Amino acid sequence: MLAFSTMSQIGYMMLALGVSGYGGHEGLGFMAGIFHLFTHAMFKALLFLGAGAIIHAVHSNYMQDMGGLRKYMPITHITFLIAALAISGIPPFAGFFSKDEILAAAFEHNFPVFVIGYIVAGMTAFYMFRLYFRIFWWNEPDYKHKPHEAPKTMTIPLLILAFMSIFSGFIPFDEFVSPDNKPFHSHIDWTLAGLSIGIGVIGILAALLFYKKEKDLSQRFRYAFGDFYKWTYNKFYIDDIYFFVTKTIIFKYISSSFAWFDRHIVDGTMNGIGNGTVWISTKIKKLQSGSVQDYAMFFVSGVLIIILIVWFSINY
Amino acid sequence: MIVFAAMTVSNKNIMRSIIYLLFVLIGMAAIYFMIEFYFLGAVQLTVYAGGIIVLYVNSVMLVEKINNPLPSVALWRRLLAGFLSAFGIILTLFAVWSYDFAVVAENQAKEISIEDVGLTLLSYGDHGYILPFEVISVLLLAAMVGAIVIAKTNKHEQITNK
Amino acid sequence: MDILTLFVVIPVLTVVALVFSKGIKQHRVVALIGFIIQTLMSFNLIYQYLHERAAGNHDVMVFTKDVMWFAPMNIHYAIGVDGISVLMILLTSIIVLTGIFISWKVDDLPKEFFISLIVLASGVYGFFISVDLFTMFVFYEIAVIPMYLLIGIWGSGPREYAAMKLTIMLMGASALLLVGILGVYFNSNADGGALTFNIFEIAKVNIPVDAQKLFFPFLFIGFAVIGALFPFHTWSPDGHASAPTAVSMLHAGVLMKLGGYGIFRVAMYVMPAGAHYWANFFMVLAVIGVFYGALAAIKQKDLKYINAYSSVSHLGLVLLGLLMMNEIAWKGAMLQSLSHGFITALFFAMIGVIYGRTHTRIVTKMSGLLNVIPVAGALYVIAGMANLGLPGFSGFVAEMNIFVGAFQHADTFHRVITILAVSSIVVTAVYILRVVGMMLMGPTTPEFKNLPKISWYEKTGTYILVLFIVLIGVFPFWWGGIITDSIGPFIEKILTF
Amino acid sequence: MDLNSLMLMRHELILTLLILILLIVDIVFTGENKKKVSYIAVALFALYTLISFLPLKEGTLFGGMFETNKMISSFKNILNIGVLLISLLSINWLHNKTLKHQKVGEFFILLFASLLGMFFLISSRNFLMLYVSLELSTLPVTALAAYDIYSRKSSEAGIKLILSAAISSGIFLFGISFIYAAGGSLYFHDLVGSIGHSYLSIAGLIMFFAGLAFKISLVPFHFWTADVYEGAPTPVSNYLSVISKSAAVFILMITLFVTFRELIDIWTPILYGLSILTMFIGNFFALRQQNLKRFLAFSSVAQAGFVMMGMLAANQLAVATVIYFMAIYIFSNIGAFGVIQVVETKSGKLNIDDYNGFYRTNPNLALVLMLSLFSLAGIPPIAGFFGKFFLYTSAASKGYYLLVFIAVVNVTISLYYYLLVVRAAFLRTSDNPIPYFKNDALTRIGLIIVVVSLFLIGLYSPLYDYINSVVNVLNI
Amino acid sequence: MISGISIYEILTVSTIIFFIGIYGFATRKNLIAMLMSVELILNSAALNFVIFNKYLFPEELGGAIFSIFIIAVAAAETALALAIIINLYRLIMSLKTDDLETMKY
Repeated sequence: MLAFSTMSQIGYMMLALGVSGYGGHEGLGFMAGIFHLFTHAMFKALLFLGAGAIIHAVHSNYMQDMGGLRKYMPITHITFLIAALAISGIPPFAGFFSKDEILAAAFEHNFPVFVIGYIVAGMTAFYMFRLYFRIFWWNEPDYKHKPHEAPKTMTIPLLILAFMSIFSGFIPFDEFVSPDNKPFHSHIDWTLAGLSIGIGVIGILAALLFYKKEKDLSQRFRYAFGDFYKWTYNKFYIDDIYFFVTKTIIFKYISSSFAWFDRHIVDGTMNGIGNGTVWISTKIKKLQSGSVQDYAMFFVSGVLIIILIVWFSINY
Repeated sequence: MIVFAAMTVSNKNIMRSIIYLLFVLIGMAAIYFMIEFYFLGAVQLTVYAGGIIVLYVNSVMLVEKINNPLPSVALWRRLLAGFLSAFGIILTLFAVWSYDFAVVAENQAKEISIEDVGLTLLSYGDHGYILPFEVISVLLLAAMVGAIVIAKTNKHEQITNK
Repeated sequence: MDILTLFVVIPVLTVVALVFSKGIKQHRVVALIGFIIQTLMSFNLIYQYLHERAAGNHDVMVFTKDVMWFAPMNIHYAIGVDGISVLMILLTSIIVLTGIFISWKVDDLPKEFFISLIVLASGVYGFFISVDLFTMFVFYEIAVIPMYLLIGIWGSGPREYAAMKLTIMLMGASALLLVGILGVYFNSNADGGALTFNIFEIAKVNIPVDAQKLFFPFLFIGFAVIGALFPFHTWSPDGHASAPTAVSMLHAGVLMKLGGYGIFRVAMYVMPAGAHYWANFFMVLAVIGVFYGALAAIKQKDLKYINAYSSVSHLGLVLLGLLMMNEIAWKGAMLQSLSHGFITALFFAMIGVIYGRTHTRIVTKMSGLLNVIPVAGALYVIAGMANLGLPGFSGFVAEMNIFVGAFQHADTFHRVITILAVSSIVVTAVYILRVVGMMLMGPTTPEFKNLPKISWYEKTGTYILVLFIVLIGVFPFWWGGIITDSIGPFIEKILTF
Repeated sequence: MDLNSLMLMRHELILTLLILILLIVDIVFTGENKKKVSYIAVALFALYTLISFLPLKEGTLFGGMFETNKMISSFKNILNIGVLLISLLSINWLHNKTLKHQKVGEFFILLFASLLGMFFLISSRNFLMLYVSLELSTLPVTALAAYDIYSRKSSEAGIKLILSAAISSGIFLFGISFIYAAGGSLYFHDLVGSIGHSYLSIAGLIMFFAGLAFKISLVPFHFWTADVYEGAPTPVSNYLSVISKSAAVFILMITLFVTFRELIDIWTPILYGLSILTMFIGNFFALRQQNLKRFLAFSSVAQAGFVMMGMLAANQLAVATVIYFMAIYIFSNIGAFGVIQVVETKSGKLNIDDYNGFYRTNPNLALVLMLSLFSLAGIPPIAGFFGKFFLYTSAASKGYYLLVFIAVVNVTISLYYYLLVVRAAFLRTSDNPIPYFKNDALTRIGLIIVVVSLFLIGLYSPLYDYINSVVNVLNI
Repeated sequence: MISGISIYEILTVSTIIFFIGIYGFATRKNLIAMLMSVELILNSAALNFVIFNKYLFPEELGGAIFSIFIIAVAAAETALALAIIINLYRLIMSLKTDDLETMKY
């Protein structure tokens, strides 16, 4: 789950970047992209550390071993909630501002991207809150060890990060990032903002419905809204695809091949130059035969060849 | 003379080689006499024929049995060296023959006596050669010391064949 | 003696004191005192510098001094600093100071270790204060050579190989550098003046454009090799992995910064036309380095290799920022130099701390270390977070400036490059978090249940670094301001030629 | 022509006197007292070195056959210091090796005689003088190379040196005879402008050049170098590698720049090509050497290539730089050979692998070795860097950037093999290291002078300024 | 000056002797024989000087004096070389050039 929660962020970030790339030629989209990138980094780290604390607490990596942790780990619970809210784009958390700007940029310049981004935002919210409810609200399993709050070394960073997740949205980022040193005002378009909050809330509610308590509601939904459930179920496929992309493609193929390329081709070339030099030196060492007569022949032929070359190169 | 020179470097008997070398040197001296550098010819005869050749003979007698033939040389080496020399001869002769030497007519040349040579050697003015003369005296001294250094062995020590 | 020359003299004095000290205790105390003095001096330098600027001194370089050295060739010992070099000097002194803390326990030939470290540092100082190309080159080489001994004697793993490779590649780079310097020198009389090595004298001259096109790549690659430009970076992973902790810190933290600094101060500044002509080509190489370094880092198992590739990636960003040719990107590049210096030093320090306890650097062999050595683990996490650009830490400020600067170019080529570079941040997150996850989280490896706590000297060293990382992250304007102050002449020369 | 003007030859006269005194001293002292001869020789030579720093007038003697000026006399002083250092360092070896067979005095006589030859060589302004002094400088060294008469290698080295020298001087003479034919005189100043471009004169120039290139050991005239350096006693190799080479470089520079200035379009490409060839061949051979003396031999071959590069510019900068570089090179090589010789004398070890762990047993010697090698490689702040840098500058001043680049690539190669030695001495440890030993005072003084000079010559620029200021008298 | 013989012919002779010397130097297997080849080389060079002096610049004596010096130096050189050769013979009881190749590569 750990790797899973980490990896699944990447796809989203890629998308954010993609949006920002298409975003606009006036700097807004890109600025927003970066802004989001960094706010994202923040709550992503928060989520991640939170997950670490949880794993630390329950000594397991698997979600089925968790549930109802809010009682045991209040700090982690709160911070995780903040992170989840932030990532879902609920004001006043950081993610709202950045995501809103992305979407605004996308809306202005590239409508299809906006739609995709919009939907993805909702999916993210759903996904994150699925995690959140599953871990902190779901029925308690039988804990072998009583879960306990993480040590201070973990909670303090959590708190700091949470704090920043809340407030970094208010950093006057525009001035900071602006291309030409002139502060450039991002105006929050409340229509869009409302839309994006809306999708976030929908996602959260959906997750709440399905995962707050074990089975009953979600089972009912499965029967009642078979298609809708299937759709959400498919979203797990998307997660799987994320997982596949990150774990298999990036890790196994791309990254490995880069690493291999670096060690063998680039480094090999550099070493090859060195070894080539040494190889030449072994090949020519026979010239130094130890015989003074050979030396004399080299000497004389050297003189004669130089004379010949010089004669040919001048024309009288 | 060329024949003698060739014999010098090709004869299998080292003693004979020395004799052929002597003939070459005498030939040289003859040329010097023919162009009226008598003093030079005399030096050539005394130093070379009288000194160096004797030195050679002595050392050969010291180290080698006279009748031992010299070891034969690999053909490739002879060919290579021969080719090299031929190449060099062609090149040098081309240089020499292509150059237009401003030969001074015979009647303008003045007689060079031994006195002239001596005076030139010992004058310290323009075109005087006293300094090299002094230098060469040091050189001969140094060569002598060097030869002594190398020839002098301590009788108490065994000669190790390392 | 002027304030800048002291930066070269004090290390020499420290070396002398070290030669006469006996026993490891005296050695390290002497080294420490020497470097505390250095650090205080660099703070003082910043203070003096700001004071000078506040007093209305708007010279390009302040505290300049110019002594004729080799008159026939018009070689001077010319020094001076601007905002950028002041900060670089601060970076150097902090990292060397913490390096001395971290290598408190060197037991094999401690005296020689500290001497080499100090010689290296004095070379770096000299490089940053030089405004004469000859002086600069001299100090550059002084900085490179002690690395050989440092890695070769106190390193680990294939240390001889790594040390040799590093030295040879860097010297090969200086071959290019030298040709470039001479090319500049012999074209510095283009406007009818005398030949000179002084950067600012040369900058007043318009070097013929053909000569610029010819010699710019020499200078650029010459400097970029030490800044780990893409195909020439291979010395860096091996070198870092084999070097002892303090040397990795100093090397990744400071020495590699010579590249970016040199490119900016020398290559681009004196040859703007060449820079514009070649910018796109080198930009491609730089972005390959950025992306490729990050991707290669994912797959590494050795902590130091991960970090070395990460350095390749991050320093690629520096080069990229420089080549983007605008003020913000330049500011970002310089901030990135600083920030990466602190962050990577912290990283290597923590790797040293962890390795000192577990005796392995293989990520997969460790797990759950956070429970055992919580402080070290937390510091490692901080380093990681700073590295992946978390706001509040220095990396964020720097990288953001670079990207914003990069984004100002509206054409497709720059766009693609920028997006590639930005996406490397994501990859950075992957490899950082992966390591943190595998190594610090999870159940603790049984054999590492009882590791000694982090000791006071390690704490002191790393806390100083964290302090600076946070300082840059929290007060970016102060740092950026100093840099912006000094970028003016560059804009004037490079952008409006 | 009076006694006063004869004082222009002060260096040579005193040195001759010294040789004569030594001859007498050598006869006077016998048996165990022979040891004293070496001290007397070194003391006298040190005194003479000091005297030689007194200012000297400029002028020519013997109808223009002998010339001296500030440049020449300062170069002679440099050589003096070099020989003084070599003698200081060689005493240790002499006492160990040759005291038994009573040949201490002769060693110094031959050494000084050869030095005298060098002095006449660099002062000569006439080809006859040049030839004779060249032989005077070579022959005693061949005797010295074969000095260790119980060692087969030493005798072999002597034979190889004298035979190679003989054939080279044969070609050299042949070349001079052509120049004589083309130019009509043996005096340098008469020849200026009268040689002319012809096949004959060009062939003459090249043959003449080959004769000097043999002394400098340029490729392809370098083959004797490694064998002779390896076989000869180490102080002699040291002498050959620095003093002999420097003097030959100096006179080559004067003849090419002055006498053959007319043929500059001929010898520039030759120098260019040979410089590249020499650097590469020297480095490639040095790469794989185990024996340190051979190693240094090839390294000195490579260094010769660098010098040729510096000479290419053929102007004042070139001359000053080459002299400066040779001065640095003398110190660096003496340092390296000195350490090797000390170690060889004390422990008999000569291979690079034997030096494993050297620093841990003999830190000071190892440091000297490292500094000398770094100086040869051209690492700042040691003097070698400055020398090399100025050579590059000199070459680049005429636009030979490609050559400079090749040269610096070669420096990188050379750094590799210098670092191999440093690696053995510093990085590695050994079960059987060279044991610690204490050096006698003279060796120490010698090595300390070397180290101090290595730093001083580079960083203290007035030395270079001085050399530069005395060079401007090149126009005969 | 020899009547009927031009400078070119004499120079041809000396050149040929010179290269015969080189041939000998490169091919002889005996050290003393090699040394003899050197004598040929030096002699031909000396002959060159004398010829040039006589034919081209008869008013001065540079070339002739040069060859006197060549002869003197050759004598010294020969003496020294023979001393070394004999010493080597004492050590290895051989004068073959093949025995001189202990140092190579």
